[in-house]
Order: sequence, then C-alpha cells, then structure tokens
Amino acid sequence: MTAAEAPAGRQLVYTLAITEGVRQALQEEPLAFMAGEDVAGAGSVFGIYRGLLDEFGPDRVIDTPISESGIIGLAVGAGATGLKPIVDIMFMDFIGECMDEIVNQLAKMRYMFGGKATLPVTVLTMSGAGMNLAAQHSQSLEAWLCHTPGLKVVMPATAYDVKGAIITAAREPNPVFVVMCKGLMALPGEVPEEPYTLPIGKAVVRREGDSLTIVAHGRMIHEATKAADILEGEGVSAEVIDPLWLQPLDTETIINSVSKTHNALVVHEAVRFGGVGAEIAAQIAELAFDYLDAPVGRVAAPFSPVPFSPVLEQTYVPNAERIAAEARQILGTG
Amino acid sequence: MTAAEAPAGRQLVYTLAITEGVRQALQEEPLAFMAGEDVAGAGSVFGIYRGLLDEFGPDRVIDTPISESGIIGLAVGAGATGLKPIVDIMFMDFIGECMDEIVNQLAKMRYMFGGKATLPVTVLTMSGAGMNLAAQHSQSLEAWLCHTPGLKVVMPATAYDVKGAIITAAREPNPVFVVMCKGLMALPGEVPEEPYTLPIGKAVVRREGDSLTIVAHGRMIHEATKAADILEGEGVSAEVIDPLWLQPLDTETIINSVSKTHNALVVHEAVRFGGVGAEIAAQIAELAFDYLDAPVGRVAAPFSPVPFSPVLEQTYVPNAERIAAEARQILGTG
Amino acid sequence: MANSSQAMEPSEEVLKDLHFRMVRIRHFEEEAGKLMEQGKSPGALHLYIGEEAVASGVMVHLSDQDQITSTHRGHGHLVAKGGEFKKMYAELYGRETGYNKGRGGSMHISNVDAGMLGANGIVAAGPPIAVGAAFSNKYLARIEGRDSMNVAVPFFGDGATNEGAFHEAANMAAIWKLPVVFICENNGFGEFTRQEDHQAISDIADRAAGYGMPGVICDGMDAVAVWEAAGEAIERARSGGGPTLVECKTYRYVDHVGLRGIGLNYRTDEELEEWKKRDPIEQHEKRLVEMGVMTEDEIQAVHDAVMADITESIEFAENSPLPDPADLLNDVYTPTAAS
Amino acid sequence: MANSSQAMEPSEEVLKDLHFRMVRIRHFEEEAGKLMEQGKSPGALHLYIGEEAVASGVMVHLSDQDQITSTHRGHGHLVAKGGEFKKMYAELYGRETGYNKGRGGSMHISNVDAGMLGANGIVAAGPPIAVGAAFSNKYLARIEGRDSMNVAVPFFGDGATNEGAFHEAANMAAIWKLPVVFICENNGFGEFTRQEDHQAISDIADRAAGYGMPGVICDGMDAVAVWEAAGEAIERARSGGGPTLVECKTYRYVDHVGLRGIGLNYRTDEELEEWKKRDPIEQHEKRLVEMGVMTEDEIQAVHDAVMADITESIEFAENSPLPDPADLLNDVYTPTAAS
Ligand SMILES: Cc1ncc(C[n+]2csc(CCOP(=O)(O)OP(=O)(O)O)c2C)c(N)n1
Ligand SMILES: Cc1ncc(C[n+]2csc(CCOP(=O)(O)OP(=O)(O)O)c2C)c(N)n1
Ligand SMILES: [Mg+2]
Ligand SMILES: [Mg+2]
Repeated sequence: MTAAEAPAGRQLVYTLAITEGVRQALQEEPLAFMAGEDVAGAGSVFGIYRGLLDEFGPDRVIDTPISESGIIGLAVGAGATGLKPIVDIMFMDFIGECMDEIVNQLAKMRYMFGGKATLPVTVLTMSGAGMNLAAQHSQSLEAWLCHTPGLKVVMPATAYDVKGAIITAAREPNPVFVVMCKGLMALPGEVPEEPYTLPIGKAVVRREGDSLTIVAHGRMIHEATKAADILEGEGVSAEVIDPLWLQPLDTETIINSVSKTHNALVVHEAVRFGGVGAEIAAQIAELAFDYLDAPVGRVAAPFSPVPFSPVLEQTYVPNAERIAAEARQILGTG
Repeated sequence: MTAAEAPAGRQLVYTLAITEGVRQALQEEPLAFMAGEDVAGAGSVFGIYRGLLDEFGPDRVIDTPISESGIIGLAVGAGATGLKPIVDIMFMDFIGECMDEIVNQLAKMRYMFGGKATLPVTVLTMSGAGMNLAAQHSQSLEAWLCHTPGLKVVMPATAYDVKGAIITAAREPNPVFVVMCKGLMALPGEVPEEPYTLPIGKAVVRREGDSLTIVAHGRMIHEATKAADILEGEGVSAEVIDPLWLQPLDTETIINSVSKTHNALVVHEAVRFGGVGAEIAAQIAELAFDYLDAPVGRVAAPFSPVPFSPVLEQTYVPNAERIAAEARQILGTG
Repeated sequence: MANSSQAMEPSEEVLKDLHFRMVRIRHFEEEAGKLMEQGKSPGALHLYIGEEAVASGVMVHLSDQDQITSTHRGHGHLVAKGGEFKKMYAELYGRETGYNKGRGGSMHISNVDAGMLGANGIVAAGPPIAVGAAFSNKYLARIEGRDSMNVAVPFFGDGATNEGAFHEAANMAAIWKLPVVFICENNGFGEFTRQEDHQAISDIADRAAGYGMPGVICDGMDAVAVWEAAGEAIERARSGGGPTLVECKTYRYVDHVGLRGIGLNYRTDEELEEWKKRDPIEQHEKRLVEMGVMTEDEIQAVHDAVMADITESIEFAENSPLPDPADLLNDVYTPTAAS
Repeated sequence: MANSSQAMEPSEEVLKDLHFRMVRIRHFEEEAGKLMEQGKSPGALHLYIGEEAVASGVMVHLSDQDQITSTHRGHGHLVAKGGEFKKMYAELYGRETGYNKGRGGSMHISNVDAGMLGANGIVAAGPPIAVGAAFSNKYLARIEGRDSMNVAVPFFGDGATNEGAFHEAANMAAIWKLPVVFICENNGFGEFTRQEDHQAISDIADRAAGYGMPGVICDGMDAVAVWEAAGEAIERARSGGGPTLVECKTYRYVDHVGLRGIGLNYRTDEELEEWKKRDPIEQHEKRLVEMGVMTEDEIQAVHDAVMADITESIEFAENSPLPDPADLLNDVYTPTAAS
C-alpha cells in the first residue's frame, strides 16, 4: 500500500468520484469552466457530470455543439487567455476529430511561443472496450497522446484516482488528459470528501510481490490484480504496478520493481503493436537488462479493430486468465 | 545487397521517382486517380507531381480544397465503390486534421463490415524535420498509423523504394500510407524505368555486419549508414536494416540479424517516447533475449516539439554522430 | 429542376411503396428496441421511430446502384434500402449470419452490395464518404460513356451539421457538381441538446447557399413531401445538376438510445404528443384510404406480413451461429497475393 | 449596429495610423523576403505584401487586451498589432531575443502579451482558438462586472474557409454570441489554387447566414473601407451583439512563399498589375495628400523612419545570441511545483 491509496472511509462509485472531482475543481477555481457535448443539460451520456449545471449555472457548465475541433480550440484559446478550461471529449474514439487541435495547438503552443503561453487545460475522456459498442466506441488510444510532447496523460482506474486525477489536472498549468475507463463506471472505492491531488508522474504499487512485476494501466489493473490472485494460488508472488501517469511515466518505480522480481509483464487494453506497453517493455528491457531472467512479456489486444459480437470482444479484450497464462510462460511454470 | 536494391542503371532523384511512381500507377490502372491540395495545377508544393495534370487531365488529377477530412473521406467513399484513389496529404503534420477518417473510417470499414468492403487506397504524405519548418511542418507521426489495425505503412528512403512503394500501394487492395521524407527530395538513386513493386512487409538489409544491428527507418537510414561508416573506421562492423514497412513489420529479418550480431540499436526521427522504435526495441528484447549482449539502444528525437532555430533543430534531429556514439555505448567501446 | 416536374405526383405504386417501407422500419425498430431492453441483443441501439418518412421518401428514388451513407441511427436507412430482416437482426445479435458477420452490430450495419455504405458511430462521418461515392459515380459514368449518374445520398442529423466533416464534404460536392443529395434529418436534437442550443439558425437549409447549392426544406413527417423534395434533388444530381441540401423536419419519438420516449427531462411529453399527431405512418395510411389506394384491411395485411417476417427473422437470428473466435483477425485486411 | 455610425468617419489620427501600420508591414515584409532569398534567415516565409490594408484597418480598433489569431502569413498581423521589428527579425533569424526565443520562427511568430496569439502553420487553426479567447473575454467581463468586452479577431484566408475548423468555430461563436469578428482575407487563392476551384461561391460572406451571423464584404485594398467594416463589427461584438464575418477582397502581390510575384504559372502578370493599380498604400497616400492630412514629405519621412528602424532591427537580430542547445527541452511544459 502506498501514499496514493485512500484511507478507510467513504465509498463512492467511479462515476460519482468523477462528478465530485469536477465539482470541487469548479468550486475552488472561479476561472474554471466545463464544456463538452451534452455535459450540461444531460450531465453527459455517462451521467458523470450530473448536477453540475444546477450548481454552477450555464456560464460555467456548457453544452457545446458536436464539434470536437471547436471544443479543443475553445480550450486552447480560453486557456491561453486566463481561464482554466475543463473540456470533455465523450468517447476517446472521437479524438481523431481533433488531433490537430490536440497535437499541433494545445500541446505545442507553449513551446512554439518560447514559453510565453500557458495552457492550463484539462481534457476528460472515456476509453475502453467490453460493452459491445464496437469499433468506434471502444478504443484505447492513449499511445497517440503519450507520443506527443507537451501533454500529460493520466489513466485512473479507481474511484480514488479518478477524482484525484481530475483535481490534479485542473490545478496543473499544463494540458492534462484524464483518460477514464468506461468499464469501471460502477466500481466503488474509498474517496475522501475533501479535494486532493495525485503526485504527477508517480506510479502506484497496487500489490507487492517477489517473482514477477506486472505493469498494467487503466481497466487492466484490475485484471492484473485478479491474475495476481490466481498466480498466488499457484505459489507465484506477483507485484502489480499501475503507472497511473503514462506521461510522464514513472520509470523508476517500474525498474526498481523489476530489479527485485527479475521478471516483467506489461498489460494494456490497446492493441499491442505500438501501444504504450511497447515503450514500457522497451524501457524495462533496456534499464533492467542485467536483472531480467526472461523476456518481458506483453498482453494486449490483437491487431484488429474492436469487434462487436460479444463472443469476439471477449476474446479480444485481455483478461486475468490471459495475463496469468503469460505470466506462467515467462516464469516457465506454464 | 538484397533483392529490393535496384540494378545499375538510370539515376533519378527522389522527387522524380515519386512522380514516376504515381504516373505509372495512373497509367496502368484507369480506375486510379490522384487528389490532394495543389497536386494538379502546381504539381504539389514539393513539385513531386509535376506533369501529371497535363498527362492525365483534370478528371484524374484533382486539386481539392483545403479539407483534409474531405480528402480522406473522398478516398474512402471512392475506394469502397470501385475506384483506386491515390490521395496526398501534403505534410504529415496535417494528418491530425483527418485522423478520424483515417482511423475510424479508412482503416476499419472493411473489418466493421465483416470483410464486405475493400479499400484500395493509397495515401502519400511527407514527413520529417531538418528544413527549419518548425513544429507543425516537421513531424514524423508514423507511430499513430502503425498502431492502427487496418493500415499498412511504408516509409521509403531511397529513390528506388519510393517509386516501388507507390506502385505497390496503388496495386494493393488495402489502405497503404506511403510516408515520404522531405529531407531526401534531392537524393539520387538508381530507378528502373518499368513499373515494379516492393514485397510488402520485407525489410532491406542496407549493409551487412557482424557486431551490431542498427535498425533505422526513413531518412535515418542514411544517417545510420554514415554511422556504420564511422564505426567501420573504428573496427566495428555494423549491419544496417531498413524495415521499410513499419506495418506489417519484418520482425524476422530484424531478429535474425540480432541473433547474429548480439547487439541492437534502433533509430528514428520521431520523438523517442512511444515511437515505432519502442515497438521494435521491445520485439528485439523479447525475441532475441538469449542473444543480446547489451540492452537495445534507441536514438530518436528528444521529448519536445521540433524547434525552429537551426541551432536547436540540429541538436534535435538524430544524426550519424549520435548514432555512432550510442553504438559505442552499447558495445562498450565508447 | 425543369424535367422533374412530372415526378411530383406519386403513383399508387409509389404510395404503397412508401407505406411498406415505413411500416417495415417501424416494426423492425420497435421489436429491436424490445430485444435490447430485454437484454437479448447486446450493445446500444439508436432507434429511428418517428422519422420513417425520411428514409422511405428518399429511398424510393434509389436503386441498388445508388449509395447511401448512414448514421448511428441507421437501421431505418438500411430497412428502407431493402435490408433483409434476417441479416439485420442477426447483425444486432452479433451472429455470423448478420450483414456484417457480427463484426459491426447496430452502429455499423451495412450492405455494400445494395449501396448501403454503413451506419456509422462517428457523427458526420457519412457525408465525406458519400462525396467519395459520388465521385466514383461521376467518374464511372464518364468512362462508361453514360449520361445518367448513380447518386450518393448521405443521411445525417441536425447535430451533425456542426461537424467540420459535413462542411468539407458539402463544399467539395458543390465545386465538382457531384451527384450527391445531402439529407439532413432535423429531429431538433443532437442527443439531449436542442437545436437552438447547438446552432443559431433554425433552418439548416440556410447553410446550402454558403456552398453554392440549393437548399430545400420539407416536412419530414410526410413521406410524400420527402419523396417530392428528394426526388427533385436526386433527379438533378443524376443528370449532372450537382448537389442539393434537403432538410427534413422530423422528430424522434424515442430516447437517443433505446425505446423510452416519455418522461425525458430534456423535452416534454406534450412536445412529443404534438409531433405524434402527425405520425408519418398514420398520416400516410389515412391518405391511402382516403385516396382509395388501399383498404384498411389491406393495410392491416401489410402490418401482419411485416410482423410475421420479423418473428421469423428474430428466430433466425437467435438460432444463428456465433462468430468463431478463431476468426477474430480475419477481415482486418483484404488478402493480397503479394504479402 | 446603431451606435457605431459615428465611427464611420476616420479622424486624421486614424488615417495616419492606418498609413503608418501599412508602411511598417510593407517594408518589414520586403526586407524579410530579401533576407530569406539571400539565405540569411532560415525556413520559409509567407509574405503579406499587397494585403496590408486588411491587418491595418482591423488593428486600429484593437487594444493589447483584444486578441487576434493569425495564419502562416502572419508577420503583417503582428506588425499591425504593434510588433517590434527587433523581436520580429530576431525571431525570423531564430535568435534567443526573438518574440518566441527562436523556437517558433515565421510560422509561429507571436506576442501573447499584446494579444497576438500566434501565426499558425495549420490552415484554419486560428478561428477555434479565437473563439476560446472570446469565450474568456465574455467570461471575464461577466465576473468583473464589465459591460464592454474585449474582442477576439481571427484572420484567415479564403482557402481556410473550406476547413472544418472554420465551420465549427463560426457556429460556436454564433450560438454563444461571443465577441468575435471573423476576418476573411480573400486573396483569391489558396496556395496556387484559385478560389473558383476551391469553392463554388464567390462571396465568402455568404457563409455567414448559415451560422446566423451578419456577413459583410469590403474592399480589402482600401484601409478605410476595412477600418469601417471592421469597426462596425468590432463595436457590435464588444457590446454583446455577437460575431460577424467580414470578407476583405484583396490580393497577394508575391508568391505563396517568398518574394517572387511575377511570371507565376497559376496567375497572369496582368491580373497582378490590375490589382496593383489599387495598391493599398499608394491609394491611401493619395488620399492623405488630397485631404491635406499629410504632405508628401511627411509621408516620405514615415517611410524613412520605418526603414531606419528596420535596418537597426536586422542588425540587432544578426547580432543576437542563438538559443543554447542545452535549453532545448525548456518550455515544453510549464514548471509545476507538484511534479
Ligand atoms: C464525432 C462524434 N461526436 C460525438 C458523438 C456522440 N453522439 C452520438 S449521436 C450524437 C448526436 C447526433 O445528433 P444528430 O446528428 O442530430 O443525430 P440524431 O441522433 O438526432 O439522429 C452524438 C453527439 C459521436 N458518435 N461522434
Ligand atoms: C491543415 C493544413 N493544410 C494545408 C496546409 C498547407 N497550406 C499552407 S498555406 C495554404 C493555403 C492557404 O490559403 P488561404 O487560407 O487562402 O491563405 P493565403 O495563403 O491565401 O493567405 C495551404 C494549403 C496547411 N498549412 N495546413
Ligand atoms: Mg438530431
Ligand atoms: Mg488565400
């Protein structure tokens, strides 16, 4: 258990932790506003912003047209001129509509201007598969964002972390993407009532272990933890690390763990080729070279769009069983 | 020297090899057309399509409005209904404007339709830094494309390869991105007059060697070759591999080489974090685990936007010296 | 515009055809909605109930060689374009026998063979694709020496007209005088946001002038009105007169997703009731009877036949094989000899 | 529109101001072009020569608290917004003393302190950013209890109006009645493509109606005409009347990149000559003399002073320090206490 864990106390589901994070961010900063498609009247299609319009009014909680380029542009322009925009891109799959604004404007403005602009922008978006929403509403595209200098990227997978991530992002003077997991919306967890932040770029050790380090982010952290349970039953002690921040990445915590366990497995929901797991695996293989007993394994989605049919989607999305199987492979116990 | 090398013969510069590739693709396929911003009247801002309008007329060589989403949408719709679109996205930096059409439409339509659509689309675009064009006209964003199931990606760095890549792409029934290198426009090379293709997914061994495998793509292949020259002078024999196709990637050729040399260095122009080099390095570290004498090295751009000032850009873009230095590091001779 | 005037009077055959298509959509959707609410079919369904006149009024003019692009709310378009219920329900169930072999589901349901280039999960993704199809149509007519062109018809909502993709597509179609008819299904909402909150105009047809194409408004609750407006535009497109933007004012009876239509907090039940008074099917059936085109019994027989088809088709879907997980990676790429 | 009528007559001060800004742009650009062609300044320059009346006519109405967004052709906008030559040439030279510390160069030249939110290498990237700035202006006026708002002005070309980003921004500005004035610099070309080949309309102002905002056309070769049209729109925006699209018909004397203006294969020298007859600076100088606002000598003195400033500034730039490669990664992120 590490610092970022919540103390015993009030339970809140993931969705309500999101709401509370945004609410407190708006409460503490009069220059903060929230905008996005159906975030106000409807409180988002996911219901994650319900009540915010009533509390903060239509000047601060704003329904936009279906215009993702416009939404990120709004955040860039408002952020560069003194406000603290919190904008929502409903499904992460829709960032394709505004990658220019994200990558060429939001991420680069400060640098291109020689440090003379500040972009205190928070972007909230929902990623992940498992709900039979097919190829255009199920993607995990964090790799694009993490490859983009100027952005910070956090992928909270617990109620505690999602609230903390939002408040951290809202207080940050840099653009932060909070990539949320739609598969976790009903997940309860301990969430303190007061506002709190997460240390930027700090991984969380979700479970300690000796013989294998599993690095998993987003919803996969829960599958990795389940896999660790399965492995424990087989006498294998796995350490489970949630990087939480993919940009900047906490290489140190990961390498320290692998130096201890001598084995590593990287897990994510995105397709394997070119996913963030490639970067993590490459770093481990490079920096823990002398410690590794076996090649770094990777469990991720195969190289196809997300299929609709549940029977295919279940095969597609990584799960505890596949993680455990790969772990056995690495440890030579399979 | 391998199969993909040109026989001795006619020399053509990179730009003219591009023109010839497109010309022959249009000649051999009446259903092929080319469209893009300023590709017709002006023959592109790079001059790479000069003469095509005159030869094929305005029905087949078409200037579009400045509408990148529209251009890729045009290719998707025309491709799915029987034509063979060849479209140009001037600078690769502009793909942010049409990532939705690229990733959610072009790449996925066939899969989402259960295999019942075919997308014989070629996208030509120009990548890379080194010409003082600053942060929005210098990027290498191939990692986004390679992480997208449904796309093929080739990054030709010689006159021979760029012509072959274009004809290969034009004959392919799948979407292919031909990511060209603006830093190579004046590069001459041997180019046969007749149309020819490249084997899809086959790497090219640019230079054979025993003690280190350098995997480099795009313009960096030339820097890697120069680095190999430098190293040769120091008694180090480096094998230089150009994957050429980044999707699908020729893992086999790379792994075979590393199994022989026991050392590997991956080089590209994109920023290091999350670049295609991470995937290549991770694959080498995994699949050649038992052969590696040292960690896989990576030389790539640091984590910032491309700076304008030449003095900064020169520091930013990898070059032969940095590659050689990293090689020495890996080999412990530095 | 000249030579389309004789098309203004729908024949009895057309009137029956409009009716048949609307009835097929209505029942297909109601049953699909129930299946979803019963948890029998996976995923989310965006239903077309209330808007049947639009798809039907347009589709009567199109052959299998004409293409359409659709939206997240796409079943109605496919049904109207002749979609077979068996393959449609099988798709909603994620079965191998579905139109997309279960890979696409509701949001991507398609039938390329009949020119239905897919429902789409991305708002406004359709118009640029339709422009591409229209480009093909013009190109092929040219090289085949035909005067008349196939037409591409993108359907899209009011909300979609605020996406850049719509704008780029409309402009391209206009410059090149492509055979495209842009059909805007203005149901007054993008999800839960009213039109007045997502654009400062009330007639989307006003956008047409900015592209240099005609803009037309029609009553999207009246199949004949849609048929007339679309017919004129399609005829013009076919004969080289270029694109038109046709705005159909309509209303969605149900929620953005699923069947529930009343008790929603973003609109009043009264508003819904007002629109229902002009129900496209009831209105049209009244007309059919009044004009003596069909008797009430004949109308009932259409409903019964459609329901029978549905019952059989759902059974077919439920008994159809699931995709084989071993085939997961098939169909990502078209096989090539070369690779 | 009512209370802006008294602004219609430019004072002598305004007339001189318009002149001064135009002259500064013209000489700045000509000298910058020479530096590029001599290989002294790196990268590519998109010059504004011929279009000076637009930036100048608009900028006279703006204070440092009002923002603009610019284009790849951005020097003119920054000069008109009071840009200092020293910092501008230093930026073109990639020096640490440049506005962007050499990180941005011509295509990103900016001065956030004076509300110049950057030239931009991405066509049509400006309008959405300007909408964001206007959103701030309205928001801040509200919480500070001010009636009058700062105004955000995106400049963009005819070609840019075909990008989706323009469309989305215009729509958003209109819904929320934001203080934005969209200034379209219609120079008849997007790079080498004529307007008639990139859109089927000839007046871009026609697009305004589709967003529910006024659209105005003015002579972009006449600084006073621009000043008048922009003034009315800016006044309206400032006082809460919402956005306007102002189309300024103008012409670029030089090539898309660099100085060469004649002998281009995508336009005739005659066309250029026609436009040059209405040269914005010559026209305006004639007016100044005729109206007795300035003598020829006084005009010459302005030119001389500007040229002296330029000479000194180029020298400053050439003698300025280069960025230190050790600072390469500075300024990617704003430093945070937390991380
Ligand atoms: C690019 C994109 N943005 C947002 C969404 C989420 N979304 C799905 S449907 C919808 C509303 C569409 O409204 P409209 O175009 O009017 O169609 P309607 O649902 O009313 O038929 C939205 C915002 C999406 N699917 N794609
Ligand atoms: C998104 C994007 N697409 C294409 C380009 C390449 N490009 C640079 S300037 C230009 C023409 C712009 O035309 P217009 O908007 O009329 O401005 P002008 O140059 O005439 O001032 C183009 C296509 C770009 N910079 N960005
Ligand atoms: Mg709607
Ligand atoms: Mg122009």
